Amino acid sequence: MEQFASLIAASINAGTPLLLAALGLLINERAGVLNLGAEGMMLVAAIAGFAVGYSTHSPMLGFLAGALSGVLMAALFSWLALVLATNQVATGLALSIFGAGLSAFLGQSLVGLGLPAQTMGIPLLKDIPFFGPALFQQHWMSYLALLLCGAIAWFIYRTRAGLVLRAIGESPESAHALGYPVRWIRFAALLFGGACCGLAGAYLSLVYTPMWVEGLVSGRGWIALALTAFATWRPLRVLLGALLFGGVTILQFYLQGMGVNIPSQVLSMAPYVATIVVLALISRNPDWIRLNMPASLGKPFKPDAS
Amino acid sequence: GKKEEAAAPAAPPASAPAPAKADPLKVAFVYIGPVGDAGWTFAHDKGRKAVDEKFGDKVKTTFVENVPESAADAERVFRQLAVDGNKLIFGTSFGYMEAMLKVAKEFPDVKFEHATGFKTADNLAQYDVRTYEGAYLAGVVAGKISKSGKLGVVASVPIPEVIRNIDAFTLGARSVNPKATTRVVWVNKWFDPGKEREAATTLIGQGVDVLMQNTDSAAVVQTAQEKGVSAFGWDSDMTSFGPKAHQAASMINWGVYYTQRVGAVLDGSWKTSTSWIGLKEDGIDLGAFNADLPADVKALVAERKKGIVDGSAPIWKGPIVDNTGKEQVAKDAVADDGFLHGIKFYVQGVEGKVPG
Amino acid sequence: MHKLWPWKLELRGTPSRAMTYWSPLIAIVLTMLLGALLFIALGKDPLAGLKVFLIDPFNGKRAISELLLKSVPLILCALGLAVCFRANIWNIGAEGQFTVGALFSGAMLVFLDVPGHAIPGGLGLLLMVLAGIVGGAFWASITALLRDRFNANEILVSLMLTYVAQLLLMYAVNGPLKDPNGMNFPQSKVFSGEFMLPMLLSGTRLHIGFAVTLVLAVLMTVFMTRSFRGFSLMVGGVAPHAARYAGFSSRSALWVSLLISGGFAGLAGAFEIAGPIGQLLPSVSPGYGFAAIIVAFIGRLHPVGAVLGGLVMSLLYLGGELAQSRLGLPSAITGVFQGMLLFLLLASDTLINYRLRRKVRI
Amino acid sequence: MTSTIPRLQIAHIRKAYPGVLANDDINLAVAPGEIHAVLGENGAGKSTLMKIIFGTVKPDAGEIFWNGELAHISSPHVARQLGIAMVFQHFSLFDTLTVAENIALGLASDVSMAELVTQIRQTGEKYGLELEPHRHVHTLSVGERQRVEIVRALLTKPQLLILDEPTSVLTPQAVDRLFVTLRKLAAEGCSILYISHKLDEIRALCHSATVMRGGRVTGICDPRQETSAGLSRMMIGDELVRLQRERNPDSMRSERKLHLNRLCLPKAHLFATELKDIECEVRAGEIVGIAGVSGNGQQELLAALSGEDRRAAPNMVMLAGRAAGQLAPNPRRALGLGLVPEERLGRGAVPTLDLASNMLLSHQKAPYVKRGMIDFAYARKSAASIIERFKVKAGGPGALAKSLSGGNLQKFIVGRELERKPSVFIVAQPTWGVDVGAAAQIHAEILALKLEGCAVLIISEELDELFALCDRLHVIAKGRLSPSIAIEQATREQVGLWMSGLWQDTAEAAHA
Ligand SMILES: Nc1ncnc2c1ncn2[C@@H]1O[C@H](COP(=O)(O)OP(=O)(O)OP(=O)(O)O)[C@@H](O)[C@H]1O
Ligand SMILES: Nc1ncnc2c1ncn2[C@@H]1O[C@H](COP(=O)(O)OP(=O)(O)OP(=O)(O)O)[C@@H](O)[C@H]1O
Ligand SMILES: [Mg+2]
Ligand SMILES: [Mg+2]
Repeated sequence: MEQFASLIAASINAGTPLLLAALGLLINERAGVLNLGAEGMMLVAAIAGFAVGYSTHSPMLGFLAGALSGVLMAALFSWLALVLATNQVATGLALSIFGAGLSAFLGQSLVGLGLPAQTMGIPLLKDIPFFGPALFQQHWMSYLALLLCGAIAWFIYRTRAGLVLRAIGESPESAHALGYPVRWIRFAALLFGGACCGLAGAYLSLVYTPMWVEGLVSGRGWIALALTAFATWRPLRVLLGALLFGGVTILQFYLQGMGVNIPSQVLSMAPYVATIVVLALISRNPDWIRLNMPASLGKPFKPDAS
Repeated sequence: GKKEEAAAPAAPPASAPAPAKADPLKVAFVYIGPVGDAGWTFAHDKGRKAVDEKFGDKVKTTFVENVPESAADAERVFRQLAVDGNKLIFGTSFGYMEAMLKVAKEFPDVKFEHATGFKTADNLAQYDVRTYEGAYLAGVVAGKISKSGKLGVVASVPIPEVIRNIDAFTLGARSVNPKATTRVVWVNKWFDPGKEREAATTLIGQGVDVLMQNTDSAAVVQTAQEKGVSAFGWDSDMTSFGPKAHQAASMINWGVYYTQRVGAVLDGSWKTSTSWIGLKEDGIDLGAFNADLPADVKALVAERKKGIVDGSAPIWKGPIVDNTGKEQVAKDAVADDGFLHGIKFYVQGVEGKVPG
Repeated sequence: MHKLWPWKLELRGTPSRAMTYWSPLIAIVLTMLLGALLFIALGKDPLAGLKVFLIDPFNGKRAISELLLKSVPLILCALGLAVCFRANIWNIGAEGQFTVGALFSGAMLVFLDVPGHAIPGGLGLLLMVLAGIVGGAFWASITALLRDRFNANEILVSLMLTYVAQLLLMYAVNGPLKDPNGMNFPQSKVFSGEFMLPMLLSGTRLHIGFAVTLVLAVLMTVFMTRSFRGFSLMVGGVAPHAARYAGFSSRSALWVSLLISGGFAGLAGAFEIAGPIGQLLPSVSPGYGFAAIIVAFIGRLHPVGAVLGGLVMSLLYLGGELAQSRLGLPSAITGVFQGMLLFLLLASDTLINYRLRRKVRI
Repeated sequence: MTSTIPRLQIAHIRKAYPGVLANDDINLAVAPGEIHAVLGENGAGKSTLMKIIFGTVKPDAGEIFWNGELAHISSPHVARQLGIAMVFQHFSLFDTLTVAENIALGLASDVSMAELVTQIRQTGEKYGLELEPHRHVHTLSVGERQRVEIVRALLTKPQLLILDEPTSVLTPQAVDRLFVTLRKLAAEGCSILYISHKLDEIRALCHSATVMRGGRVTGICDPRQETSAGLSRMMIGDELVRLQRERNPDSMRSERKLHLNRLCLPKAHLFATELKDIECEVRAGEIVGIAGVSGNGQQELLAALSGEDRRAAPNMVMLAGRAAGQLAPNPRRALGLGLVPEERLGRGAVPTLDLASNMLLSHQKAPYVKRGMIDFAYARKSAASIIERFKVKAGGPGALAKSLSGGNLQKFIVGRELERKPSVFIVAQPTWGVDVGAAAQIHAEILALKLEGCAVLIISEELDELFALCDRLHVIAKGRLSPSIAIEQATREQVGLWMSGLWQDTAEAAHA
């Protein structure tokens, strides 16, 4: 039982950065922009967050720095993908490669340094048997991510701005004809996505690890991208997916610890294989994808009257 | 930009044409990781600094960090360093062995030193540290302080060295608590704080209350601190990452070996060799004890250490039974280094199967 | 606004052909300029820095041979990727296909290279190279299959498979392919010299694979610009509806381009094993598969361009390494340069379709 | 009503695109309550002008006066605030959103959904534009979609309503209904700018007309006073050529070249139309037309004919006597098929390739391709001869497909397919967006082909064109095909009725 509680807690912990990043990407993609640079944004945010958190001893400032650096990276992407209307796939890849290099470069002198322990959990609630250790002993960022998930669900389905966002993702040409500033809205969505990926990166280096090491994000940005497809671009399903993937990440160690006789390298493949399998299952039905996927996803839009 | 600046001469540039003085011996170090990893590479770089300190102007050290093990790159780096005039080159990762072997053949007048491998040549020496001695002493402490008797190891890559360390740790623990058991989680990386942390969390969740690590980051100590269990520093003192959790650290001192070998080149006595230095040579030690560690535990560690150094209480003394019940070392026999190099089994008390 | 940025982009009537070639050069020059600024920021002499990156790698036969050697896997991977990208198949898993290619060819040699074997070296070498190609193509075929049957996004699948491939290799060298006499270290035996690629230049490590690569680049040029098959792949990439109208099967485009790309990456892996590495290690690539994406783009998705791009990228790698040992710069600078180069290339590609015009006040 | 001040007056509007002057010194005035037509051939600059008025395109020069005052219409937002509403030539709808959401997106932000739903219902009742607010747009027919656009425009309570070619997607009956609505609006004082090339429509509806040609105004008139011929002279500066249609006397007995044998095809994707029991035959030397409002299965039918969709049973598509239902495009070409798709850029031609390379889309055998290698020299020669024969305005065989104007590209594609000497020729929207001169040339080629004994199938939305060319006519509606009717017996009213899928009743009545 106790083991189970700690498994749940660890899954939530591992799922939080995925949730944060995937929510940001969801907003990007709802606006029709595919930003494959998530991994790079998270890496840069992780190092920026860690550097600030380490030198100021304030995780809060660290998160701020992470979000800000994510925004800057997203702005770079926006300039290329929105203003110059470059191929989004290539630009996103460039952002990922650049982020990996830049973060390794900036992080040279910060490798292996530690952060002071942070207080975790919600007072009172965290002492409830089972539920306390399972659910209420997380970093505040996890709860914030949860709130963010609800807020985004409300925003997308209940507000007019959310409606405009969906409309732009569906058909930027129509939205442009109706007078919506498509590229500005996409820009805002991208910056928001950058901020979320930034928070996710900072979570990794400030809370999850908490430490800086080259390549810290190790594919989580890509998994977050897969999550948005898995969730068919719906916020609550993103939450579900993030917890599931968090769980898979942790489960391999549990199985090892339990002495399950599978080579550890094979167990380590679990999150990646799970992503592939889930992607295949979700993508199988094209109608399902078409109804949910923003139709303009990945297609550059440049109003021709410039 | 932090390498040669440190060694930048304080002397004014006017004295550029140095007076007829022997050129310094150029010594190079090739690292697998970043110098700041707080673990393996960090410890080697401390050794390099010890060389600088001891020999001053007589040597000039350089290092290249983050050199991938893939021989394709390592070979070029070693050759480049030899071409650049380095006379003694240390390669500090197992994966460099073949590359160094090749390059050593091409540069017979350059001395090569390879850590943790097993092939030698006329100008290629092997060296390593008996890290298992530190692990054993840590095991003694663990056996003493564990309440549950469940110990955990966050292990990196299943090579003999690591398996040996797990075994030694367990032998140490069971020498004071015969019921102690060890659970192992492999992360398949030398340095991945995220995975190390997940592994530590898992072990703690499964009831382990003392953790040993054979990975390079301080994540395990950090996690132990948060969850209120005990852990040991590895390769270097990790107290600052978890002052309460950190019970002691198994610390490597490469400087002992490096200064000795640089000295040998300087006085012309360098010869190829295979060195495995340990407690006896000061190559390793269990230190940085927690202030709260009971005095009798510390005393016990000191006693065991003495026994290992003077040979009165060897670690690998039979009977040693593996965890399938097979006797590996007969009663009263003592395993030799050859046996230790090829060790492939878990001793009794370790749960699970050796991977591979 | 008018003062701040007096230029505006204006759509060209027809895309500029000249710019297609100029754009990579502009990107390279801009990268160097930014690089010089970076050196200044790091307190290094920018000229010395650029010299280490641009000139030192050409210093002597050995240095040049190393430059060419390092470009082999980059060019090979990029040749395959160029086909994929032209067909609009976003295979970004060349790294994984490279790894599996290396794994298969290594496994083949572990199987063949036993004491007292009766296989002639040449045949063994051929078999190992074939195994590499099959391995890479097999790994790419998983992506093709999932895209074909399940419509799964090939970007994500091929990338995830890269992680899986690396773990697979790690498993293999820790288990089945481990050298039984290797003190339990996670690596295969060192393969005997007769199964290694012959050298192209004596006294260097440059092997015959470089010549093979050049020949393949020529063949790929013919394939992509002259053959009907290559034409149909490209039409499928730029205008899928037109391809369907013409009767070019998009499924076969998917399979062909991924198999070619995987085969090339696998060949690159085999060449590394039979060339500079000589055994299987837990990690065989410092990111060639990813760098090759940049190479393919710099090379305009053209085989000849891939050769040039591969050399540029190889220069960046070697320069980064020299910058480390000669200037004391961190090795990560190579990654920064790579990213910058791709960004600047994408940005200057805009000039193919647009021209810069001075703004006029109305 | 102070009719002295026009509701909208524009002066000296100019807009240049690279290579084209889309609008050149345009002046135009619309009085309150006036229905004002803007007509002109393709590319005359009508849409550009309307976009300038609505604020989506910025003019290079010129002024706009709104109710007598100079207005700076910098965006559609400003235009809407002034009271201008627009229904675009290409719908600005969002498929996966509901009708109400689509409408909300076109309105100012302060309406609640519930309120909006009642407003949609009320407006619908008032103008006869009924809509179900909660349906998703992708489930609507084209006519219904246009209704959404119009309701969206009306809900902004416009003083000026711009309609850009609203009838090109409507059945004649729906056009009549629309006109009733528009007249009612005008009577309420709303000004209407009405764009169309359909002269009789304009004569029936509009109070005044501005004619454009090549970006300039070439005349202003009262269309009720003009004949169609007079209007068209203003438009193209020439008389319309009359086509000579001859019937092949023995075509009814000639060989059956194409036979769709109760063709059924389930939906390929969510937004597709299911084809049911399509029965149709084309004989050598005859031209058969398929009329219908777009989106009723034409695309699906074309895909099944071309071989892009191979899910049909083999004998459902009989080509030159062979069961071809599961043959790929190339084997069908080998059986004598030539096909011009509706979408030129992107399907009929690869935009980023030159014309010579585009030859290879449908010429994949020797002498174009030999032993797997392309003979580019031959392709260039062949492209050049097509350019010459069809008077394609292009920079030569090396010109990129996307650099050609729509009509010229269409001529090239038709030429390319004719070069195959097809025995079955299928063409979709042969003159869609093509100017009158080019259209006449293409029509003439099709008629010549028929005389050579080719079986021709034309899928088109233009009734005029079908009536002018075809021997027999089918109508496609909701994925079903009507029985064929000889052109001599067909009337516009009947075909219009069939377009809404109502032939079952009439056909049965005829049998009874
Ligand atoms: N965004 C644009 N960029 C370049 N040229 C354009 C653009 N939009 C329109 N044009 C050109 O301007 C001219 C006028 O186009 P416009 O769409 O206004 O014509 P139209 O009269 O509405 O024609 P149609 O009857 O085909 O709708 C055409 O030559 C067209 O190609
Ligand atoms: N979006 C665009 N960008 C650049 N040039 C364009 C664009 N649209 C049209 N043109 C150019 O404008 C010219 C007119 O194009 P358009 O297709 O409108 O011709 P058109 O007047 O309608 O002729 P046609 O009747 O043959 O279709 C062509 O030369 C074309 O290359
Ligand atoms: Mg036109
Ligand atoms: Mg128009």
